Amino acid sequence: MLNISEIRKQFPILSRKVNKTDLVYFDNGATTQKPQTVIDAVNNYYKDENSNVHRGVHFLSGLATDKFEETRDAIQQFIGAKHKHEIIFTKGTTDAINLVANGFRSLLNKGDEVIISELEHHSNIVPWQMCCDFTGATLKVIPLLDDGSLDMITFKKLLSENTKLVSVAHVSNALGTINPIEEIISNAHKVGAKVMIDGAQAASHIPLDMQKLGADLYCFSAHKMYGPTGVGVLYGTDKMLNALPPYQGGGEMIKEVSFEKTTYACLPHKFEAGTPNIAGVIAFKNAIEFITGLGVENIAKYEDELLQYATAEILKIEGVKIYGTAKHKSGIISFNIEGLHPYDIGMIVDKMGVAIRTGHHCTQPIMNKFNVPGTARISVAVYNTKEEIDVCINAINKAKMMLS
Amino acid sequence: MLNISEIRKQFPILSRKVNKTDLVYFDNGATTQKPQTVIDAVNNYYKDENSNVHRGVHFLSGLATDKFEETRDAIQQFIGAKHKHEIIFTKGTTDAINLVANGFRSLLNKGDEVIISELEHHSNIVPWQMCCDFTGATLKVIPLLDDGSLDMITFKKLLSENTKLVSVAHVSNALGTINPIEEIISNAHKVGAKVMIDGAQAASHIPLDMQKLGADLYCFSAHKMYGPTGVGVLYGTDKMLNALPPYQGGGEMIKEVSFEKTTYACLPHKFEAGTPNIAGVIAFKNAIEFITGLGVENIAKYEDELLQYATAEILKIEGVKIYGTAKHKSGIISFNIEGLHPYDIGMIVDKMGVAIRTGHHCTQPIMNKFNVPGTARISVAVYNTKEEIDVCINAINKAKMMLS
Amino acid sequence: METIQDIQGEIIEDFGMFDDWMQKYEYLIDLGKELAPIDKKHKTEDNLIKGCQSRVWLHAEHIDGKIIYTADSDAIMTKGIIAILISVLSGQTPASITDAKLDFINEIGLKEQLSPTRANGLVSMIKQMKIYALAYNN
Amino acid sequence: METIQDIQGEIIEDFGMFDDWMQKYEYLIDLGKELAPIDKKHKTEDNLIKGCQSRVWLHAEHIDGKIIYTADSDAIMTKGIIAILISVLSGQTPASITDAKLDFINEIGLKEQLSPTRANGLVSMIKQMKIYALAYNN
Ligand SMILES: Cc1ncc(COP(=O)(O)O)c(C=O)c1O
Ligand SMILES: Cc1ncc(COP(=O)(O)O)c(C=O)c1O
Repeated sequence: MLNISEIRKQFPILSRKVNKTDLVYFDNGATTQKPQTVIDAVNNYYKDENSNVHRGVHFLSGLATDKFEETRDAIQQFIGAKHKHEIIFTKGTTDAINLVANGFRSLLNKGDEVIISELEHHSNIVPWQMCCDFTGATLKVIPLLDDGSLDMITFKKLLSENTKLVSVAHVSNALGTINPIEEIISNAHKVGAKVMIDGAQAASHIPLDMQKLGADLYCFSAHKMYGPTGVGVLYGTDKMLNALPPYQGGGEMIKEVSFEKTTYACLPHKFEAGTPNIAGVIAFKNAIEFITGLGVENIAKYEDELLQYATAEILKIEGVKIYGTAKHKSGIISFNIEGLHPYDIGMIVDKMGVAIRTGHHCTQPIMNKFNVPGTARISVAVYNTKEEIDVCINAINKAKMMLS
Repeated sequence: MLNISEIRKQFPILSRKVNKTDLVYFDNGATTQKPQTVIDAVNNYYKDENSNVHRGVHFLSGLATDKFEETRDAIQQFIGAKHKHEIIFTKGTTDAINLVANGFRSLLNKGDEVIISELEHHSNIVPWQMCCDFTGATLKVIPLLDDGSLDMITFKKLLSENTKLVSVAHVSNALGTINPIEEIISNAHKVGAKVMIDGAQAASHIPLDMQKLGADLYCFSAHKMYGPTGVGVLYGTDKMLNALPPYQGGGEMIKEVSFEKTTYACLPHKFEAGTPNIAGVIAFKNAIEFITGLGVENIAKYEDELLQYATAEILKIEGVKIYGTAKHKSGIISFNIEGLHPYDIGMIVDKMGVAIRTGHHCTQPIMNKFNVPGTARISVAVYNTKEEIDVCINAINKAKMMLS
Repeated sequence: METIQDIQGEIIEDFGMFDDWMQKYEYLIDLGKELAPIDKKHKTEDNLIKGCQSRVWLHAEHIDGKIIYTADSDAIMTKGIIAILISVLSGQTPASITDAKLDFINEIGLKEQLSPTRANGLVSMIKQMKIYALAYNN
Repeated sequence: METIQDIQGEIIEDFGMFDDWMQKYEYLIDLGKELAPIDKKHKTEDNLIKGCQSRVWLHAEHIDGKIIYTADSDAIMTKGIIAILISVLSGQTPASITDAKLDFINEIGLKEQLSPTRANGLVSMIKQMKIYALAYNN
């Protein structure tokens, strides 16, 4: 059992006031808050350790490099990767997907097919549109069923020997759907396709084991898992990453540079050109430790309790409709109230200290599917409580009263 | 006159010990240390303001967005850009150059020429090699003269109507040479070529005014100018940036997404896909304020004093050779001592608390030109002192004694 | 016709009576509900100003040397703010509109809503209102 | 022939006598200077192990069931560390080399130099020494 009030104490922002009332933060799908250990790690880095990494022979450079690489080790362990060099640091999930989609420009040809789904975040749509535009490959889309789950029957029909890559979210940021990625991976592998999983909404909510899962590529963002902004991870199997050409050119990613011929460094450096977000990467380790300290299974279980409770409470609101009612869901609830615009709801509950997200959540195809301009979205993290859900529901009811 | 001892007090790391002696940090070309205001800004952000930017309607999201955009305003002012939307946030200089070099893939054709120089950092070489490989354009190289300055006569001969882009460093990170970029820009513009300037080693050392300078593109990294890691800026004229296609696909950079057709957002969002390094961007403003508070002219003048003093002292060492003796130099000194390997020197002075960089400084073509495996490099920042230079020279002399 | 400055003064006075955000928001909601509807034929793609969340339609006509604005939004709070902006600018001359300083925005505590970084389309709407005025000013 | 374990013990003892980094570094420099030179014909591109800063050449021969290493580097400190590694591993059997735990590295305070993140090529060198041993072990 998690001690939530102890956990809350580790997050300084949770005791701040917003509009003179206590902050109730339910915008965790956009970004989570940070525990003191993560904040301290950034602080200590700049106060005591700051130096550029790799290549330097002086003390601080060695220190920063060691700590930077310790985070790589921590991530390897956290996601059960086979090799340390399978962990690539990026700016975030978007950067990671673009790195891969750019690499697939040299692996795809006209006639090849890439499969994504209707519930993807724009970050897992646009790069593939650009890649297919470029290569002449065709983009196929797994449709959504009305409950917000993927139409797996159609998926299987879409698969063929032309399928070269399937890229889908582990968890939908707009609907909360947990996709059956094991099934997707095994089916895709049967036809020889590679699989990339966008784990932005999964990595601090669902236990991960890359070797068991068997995905060729998996990525996530630190800022959505209690870590700093500007850091992401691309995991790829040794084999897959070696098959991808380098993305950005620059320092650190080369073996030798001359104007005649440049040769590239090995993994992971091949994909890490330029000075990285050193402070962010180092502090990310503390976020991982925060998560593993609680146990991802425990977090998942607690968040599911919150999800069930919040769902039940929201359904009591007259005229409410929840988008995304699949059997396997993570702690995300998207909803609308008949006759009200989500923007108006968001504006009013904000005045009562409640932070929810409203809009299309960078998933316009989902909005089109459900024929709404946007939704209001509650997304939970481990520090949220049932009491906060009550405050939130009260605020929504008040907004509804004011707006009707 | 700058009060250096007051300035030093603002940098907590400068009072730390390394190997039981005071840290003497002369690796500023790799990354500078950070003043307390920058450290505090990151801290406060995570403690009190953290939220994802843009699109959110709740209080924290608005706060974070406003502060994020305030940095854009500050940079616009700092570099004298005409429009705010000409400031694009990137991960760093390397990211910025890759963004541009990727964009030029759609602007260049076989027969076109790109000119760089022999003194470029790998980050301003490799992306252009990749771009030219892709487009069939030809990469031309401005040679170095023996003093480490550009051969401007040859440069002018390289220019022709085939020249589509010239990309050169403002200041060489390995030699300290300040390139005559005004002359380069005006000559390049005469043949209709665009000009990109890699300002990584210039932005906190030389006053900048984009409108006067007339460069089409200019970029730099926050971490080399007293700011956080993982943040860079690409400046481009409105016209130039509009001519470049988007780089990464994702959230925020789109206007509308459907599977049939995706339309892109306006500047600057077109180039800012994904959640940015929000903490870093916000704290970057404090770094800019630190610099403008002192005055870039004053910094330049003081750093030049340090350069002159250090140069004179280094030249007293028997068997020393300085690489880069151009008339216009910034505070960077690369040197070797006859018969000694720079790595050995770096290792030993480190034990005396002195941090210098050794190696090829990601400029292998320069090393080839001077036929050395690497050099030892001292690079100064505004918090360095003549006393520190004395300590450094003593340490080098001691290393020399031990190694000879 | 009152001047833009006069109307702004009245609005500031109106808002001065509210004790808290709730009264202010309720007033905005009422204004939004009462906003004269835009003619259906002007609710076109061309007249659409896209913010990220609420959509705003703006139409302008030039009648007897004055500019008449009509507008709509799918969000009621946005509509409320539009109603205020229309009450200030609609019926004024092109010249006075282009010159107008809308300093009441700060004073009634709507600054946040009208910050250029907010994603509600209102800043673009003010810009568009002035562009229409400028066009008719020539 | 002494065992790897014995030699490591002696090295730890040697280093135990030093009071400060200077003595230790001077010793390393001396070892570097005294390192038996590698045969010129083995200083090839193939035998080059590239660290980022100092280059290391490593050659291995299999003689009478033992492996004889010779090596060189352009940096003298690196050469000193190489000399120690060679004194431990050269002349041993392939099996004992592949099994060797080089725990003396921690104890003599060279851990930093031999951290996998350091850019001096030494970690790759140890790896390469073991790979040779493994090859001859079959
Ligand atoms: C001249 C120059 N260009 C580019 C870079 C690359 O900058 P970053 O590593 O911040 O991307 C550097 C940094 O070493 C530099 O000195
Ligand atoms: C499912 C999903 N994919 C991708 C992203 C993009 O992540 P980032 O903005 O950190 O690059 C997000 C974040 O909103 C997301 O929820």
